[in-house]
Amino acid sequence: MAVISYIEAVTAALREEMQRDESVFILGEDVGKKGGVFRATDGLYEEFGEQRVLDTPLAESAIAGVGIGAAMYGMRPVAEMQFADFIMPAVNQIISEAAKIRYRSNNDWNCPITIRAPYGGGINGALYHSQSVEAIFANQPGLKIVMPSTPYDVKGLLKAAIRDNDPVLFFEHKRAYRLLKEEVPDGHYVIPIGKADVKRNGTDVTVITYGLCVHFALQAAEKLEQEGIDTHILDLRTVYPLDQQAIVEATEKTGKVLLVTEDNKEGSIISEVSAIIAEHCLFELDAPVRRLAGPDVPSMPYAPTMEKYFMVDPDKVERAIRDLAEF
Amino acid sequence: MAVISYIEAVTAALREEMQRDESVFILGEDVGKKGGVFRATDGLYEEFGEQRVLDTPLAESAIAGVGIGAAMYGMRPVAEMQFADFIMPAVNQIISEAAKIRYRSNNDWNCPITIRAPYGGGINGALYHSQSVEAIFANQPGLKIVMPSTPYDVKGLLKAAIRDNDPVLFFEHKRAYRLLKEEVPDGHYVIPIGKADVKRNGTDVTVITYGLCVHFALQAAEKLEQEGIDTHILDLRTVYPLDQQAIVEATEKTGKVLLVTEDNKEGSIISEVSAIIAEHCLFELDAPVRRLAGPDVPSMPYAPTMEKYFMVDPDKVERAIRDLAEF
Amino acid sequence: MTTNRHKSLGLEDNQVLDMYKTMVLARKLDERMWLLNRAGKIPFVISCQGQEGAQVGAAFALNRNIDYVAPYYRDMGVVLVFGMTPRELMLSGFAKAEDPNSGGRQMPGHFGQKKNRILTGSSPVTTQVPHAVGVALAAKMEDKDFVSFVTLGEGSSNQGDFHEGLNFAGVHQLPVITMVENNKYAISVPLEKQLACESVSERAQGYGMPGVTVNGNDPLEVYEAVKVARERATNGNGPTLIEAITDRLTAHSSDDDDRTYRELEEIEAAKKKDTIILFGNYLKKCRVLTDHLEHSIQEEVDTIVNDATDYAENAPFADPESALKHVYEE
Amino acid sequence: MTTNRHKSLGLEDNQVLDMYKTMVLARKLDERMWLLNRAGKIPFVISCQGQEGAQVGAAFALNRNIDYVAPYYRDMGVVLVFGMTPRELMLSGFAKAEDPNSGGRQMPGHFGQKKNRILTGSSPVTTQVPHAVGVALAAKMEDKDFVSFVTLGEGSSNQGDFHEGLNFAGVHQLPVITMVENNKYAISVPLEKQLACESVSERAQGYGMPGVTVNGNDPLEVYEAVKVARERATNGNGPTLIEAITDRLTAHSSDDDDRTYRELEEIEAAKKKDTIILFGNYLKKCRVLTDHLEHSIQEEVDTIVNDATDYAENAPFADPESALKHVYEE
Ligand SMILES: Cc1ncc(C[n+]2csc(CCOP(=O)(O)OP(=O)(O)O)c2C)c(N)n1
Ligand SMILES: Cc1ncc(C[n+]2csc(CCOP(=O)(O)OP(=O)(O)O)c2C)c(N)n1
Ligand SMILES: [Mg+2]
Ligand SMILES: [Mg+2]
Repeated sequence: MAVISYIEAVTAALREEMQRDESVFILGEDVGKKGGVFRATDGLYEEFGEQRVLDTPLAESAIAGVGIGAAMYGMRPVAEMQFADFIMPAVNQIISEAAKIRYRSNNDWNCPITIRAPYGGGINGALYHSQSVEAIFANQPGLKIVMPSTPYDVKGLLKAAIRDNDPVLFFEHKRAYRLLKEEVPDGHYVIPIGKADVKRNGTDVTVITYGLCVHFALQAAEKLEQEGIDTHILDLRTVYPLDQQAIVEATEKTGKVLLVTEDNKEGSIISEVSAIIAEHCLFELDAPVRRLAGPDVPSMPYAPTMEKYFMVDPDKVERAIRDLAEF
Repeated sequence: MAVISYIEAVTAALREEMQRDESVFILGEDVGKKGGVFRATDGLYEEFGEQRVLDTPLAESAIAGVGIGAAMYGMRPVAEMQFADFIMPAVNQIISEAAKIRYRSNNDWNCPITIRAPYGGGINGALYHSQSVEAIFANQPGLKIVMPSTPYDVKGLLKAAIRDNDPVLFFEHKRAYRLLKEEVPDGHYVIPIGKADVKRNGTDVTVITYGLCVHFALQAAEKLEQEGIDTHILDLRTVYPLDQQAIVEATEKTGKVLLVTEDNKEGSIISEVSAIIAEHCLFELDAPVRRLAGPDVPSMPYAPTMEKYFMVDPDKVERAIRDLAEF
Repeated sequence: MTTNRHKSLGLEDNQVLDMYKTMVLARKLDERMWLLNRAGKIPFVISCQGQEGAQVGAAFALNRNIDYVAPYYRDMGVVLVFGMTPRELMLSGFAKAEDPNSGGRQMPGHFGQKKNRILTGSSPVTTQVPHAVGVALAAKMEDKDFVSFVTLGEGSSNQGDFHEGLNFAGVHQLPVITMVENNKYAISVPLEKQLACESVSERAQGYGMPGVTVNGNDPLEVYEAVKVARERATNGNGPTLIEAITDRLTAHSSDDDDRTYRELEEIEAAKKKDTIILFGNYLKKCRVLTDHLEHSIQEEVDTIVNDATDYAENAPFADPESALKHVYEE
Repeated sequence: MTTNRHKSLGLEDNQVLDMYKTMVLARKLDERMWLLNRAGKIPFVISCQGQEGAQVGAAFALNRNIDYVAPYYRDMGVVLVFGMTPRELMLSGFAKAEDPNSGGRQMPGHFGQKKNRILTGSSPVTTQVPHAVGVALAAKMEDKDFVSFVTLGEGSSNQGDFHEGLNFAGVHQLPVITMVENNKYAISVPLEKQLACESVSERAQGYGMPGVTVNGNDPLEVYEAVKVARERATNGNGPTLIEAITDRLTAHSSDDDDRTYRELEEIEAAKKKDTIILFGNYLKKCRVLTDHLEHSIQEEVDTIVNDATDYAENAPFADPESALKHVYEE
């Protein structure tokens, strides 16, 4: 057990899987010699060579599409999109191809590709280096979307994604990369994709969220504890398809639910979470299902004033939990 | 007033706007000489010439991107995606560019483009000629998404879309093209984008839906009337951004809500509708918010057995309304 | 009297006869599907008619035991050579459960069969190009001898995926052969409104690979080009772009009426250059094909097509609920 | 003694001096931004350093009163020529409300200013290419005399939008000039891992347009190429692809450390070919620039840069709530 950061957990998972399985390889922009613009693939080019850590031309549709072809053949590509914002040119390959290969071939072919991308704001990234893009894909059966919140989860879930026989989008919060550190086992372990995780047990208010917002919620919960407000926190971990049972259980735990995402509000992951609750837990609810999210503007501006205004933060979460507790 | 079909309403709106405004032009695949694969642009090439009804190379990102450039200059392009399923290569231009041009330039530039595409199933279209793709875009502030349900609405909303100074995605149900006919005024009229429309007044159960499903709901409602079940039907018309007030009013009308879409269930438009209800109408509800949608499989298979199984139809809507009424 | 061209290409008489038979089989299966469509028995057809020579000529130059193909929707000729049976093709036409391509989930022309290394295809054009490049990348990584072969129409060569895929193949010198079947139309859009260059093969230079244009109505010319390309690829010399000039003898599909945009004369002229007629004439000139043999081939093929049709028509559809299967690994 | 090349291009002494001044201004604004970044005063810089000659040479060949430009993030030289002021550029660097590009919403280098016909740009590379083609389409439809000019890096020429945009321009013979600023790197990826062709300009043939490669360190060579292209365009002869070979004298951006992938020698060598030094020498050789004049230009530019910095640093940020404005027309 060593204390490592969120991004070191990414690198560790990649290294272990590449050592374990010859068919695992990495492709993307600047992932080789440079080791990635965030250094997520740091040292892998040196360890595994340029054949398995491929610097590609600047073309996301090819990065995804070539990866998909290799995956159909039987390789296990891990494609990196340099920023989640730049996954857009690859949408056709991801939605029309990766997501549908098993279904359209009636289980004859499959596509075990993992597509990693750093997402999220709060790092002066402006409109195109801050986006949460999961909602674009979270309506496409055939895809799985994983968004880990801790170094431990990163390692276990990324290894599970790479071993998964279906395509997985793996979104890493770029602000968490160096902000979050914790003890992570050195050896092999995987965390099942599709299962949410209770990050804190509580009795007064339930917060359901994912990614960096899990930490905002944990920080808020600590403060509120002193006020005697006991918060239950469910980390979705996999945002598509959602873990309905865990959502229902977390709702029943307190009857008051706050949903949090740093994405824009309308049409986000938490919209579906709310719909699941309205469908299955109506009579367990003691208060309306509240949502805390970014405003419905295209993305986070560059200027610190406007970026802060856009971003969800621990104070905003704290206020929202308190409101619900007092409801 | 003449009785015209849903697709004739598309053509009429295009013709009238092109006659009214020199800056309106059409671009897309096969829209010119052939008049479109569904003949939505029938006769326009002859009337306005190839300069204003442009047959483009087979490249959706260019169709959108060139349109966006022309729109920034001050033209009013109406781009056709031959099938909604083939809008995927244009996602980067639509989400990264069209949606963000006004915001990112702080209101200096804007992008008055309309992008039309036939969507929806029930026509033996199989996986890639049957999809509902609105959910992919219904989380992108800066975009407006219109999905009309009747010839009258088509004409008034398409004209509004073309005159709108922001980008509008306009999805037409391809099965409705020749199936639906009604009296439509010959002259100019526009229907405001962003407002939902009550298509039927009722007191027992509220159905909130859009597109072809509005007709399934109307047919179901007629039958149920004989059983003494009185259905209230709200047609969203604009699925993004949603008309929250109309949704709240429609919910309060009956306290029992059925949401219907032919899209896959998880992460669809009706997920957001449900979230709005759970947020604002919790105490008006007498029953859980039910959702009737396509199953969470990639898309509609080709074989008639499986296609029918996938598609929402009047019987399924009728059963779902009855269940709620009896709740 | 003509020189015997196939011998000089290393093709035996029985091989060229085999090519001819396969072309006739593809044609007759396709014609039958149109009849079935017009009779209301199958909802959709998209044709290989006019492009069989290019397809069969190319496929014969590949190694059917190890190579991977990513065919596009017209490539009935390619998949027949790679082992898909007439019954299997008809099962796809009728959308029956037993269809190996998709179990009746996809329209005909959306080929895929893992055991024959036919990659599963979709409707959005050109997405298969990066896939074939990815398979070629795997060949290079695993140091294997196979190549990948991908086809598309000339209109589809204007998609970004063509550019991104071929550039990737060029940079990494991958064993992938891309063949554009240029039938001069993208549905109703004629060549001059699709491309400004003289020939699609000119684009090869921009990807650092050789590009050649061949007469797609001549299976032997296509065979030779693909054979050369395959040798290049297996010798580690990277990808090739081949453009086969062909004619589309039908409307774009059973949903299209080409009279609105195409002159009858043009179609008539194309039919005079019909690849099957020309290749038949060649084989007769070199005494490989006789009127008698031609006749018996026709009969043999008719029997095969009848059998395939009856088999497929009588096969069951998939159960409704089976639509829920195979979204993810089960 | 050198022949006076600018005269033969129809450029007066004061014009080339003007070009030189603009290059120096761009360089010094850029250098200042790095200092501000290292001092923690601005979060991000992306440089024009090394590419000013290509940018200013090209922009001078355009008509600044009617032409439209779609610059990419390094094009400070282009936008200065098209009327953006040093204060405006610094306002963008500091992300202040008054920034005309975005009101502080976008990073520096994301240019846009309607009154000067500078299209608003984003971060995803190459999307601007179809936009410029669309503006050129409008010019053709409205039968106007302006052209559109779009730039991108060589790495970005591998995106699908490059292919789709240029093909569209070629087919419809539109008045658009595309200039690739080839600085031989895409962040850390060297040319040979980006492209397999000899030069990016070879790709022009595939789009039915002329393609030329010029020395981007020589503003006059670039000026000439763009001038010729503009004449072609306004004479209705369609688009041109120009590749300007340049050097990136800095790391990719203030977030990049290029020592991990680039040899010091290489950068040193590039600095010897610095476009500003070379052009200065040329101007001195033809007696247009003197040491004295050079010195006073430096001083003049320093004053401008100081003023711009002070002005921008003291300007207010946008109000937090203003983040809600301008999603749709209000
Ligand atoms: C991305 C995408 N856009 C549009 C279509 C609709 N479509 C199907 S085939 C076709 C024309 C293809 O022309 P070409 O590539 O020349 O192939 P051909 O049919 O002529 O063999 C079009 C536009 C599609 N399938 N995919
Ligand atoms: C679609 C997209 N993918 C990735 C990036 C990240 N990125 C920014 S600049 C750059 C390299 C661009 O190289 P080049 O086109 O040669 O321009 P240069 O920076 O060398 O001038 C990359 C990969 C991006 N901005 N957009
Ligand atoms: Mg064609
Ligand atoms: Mg570069």
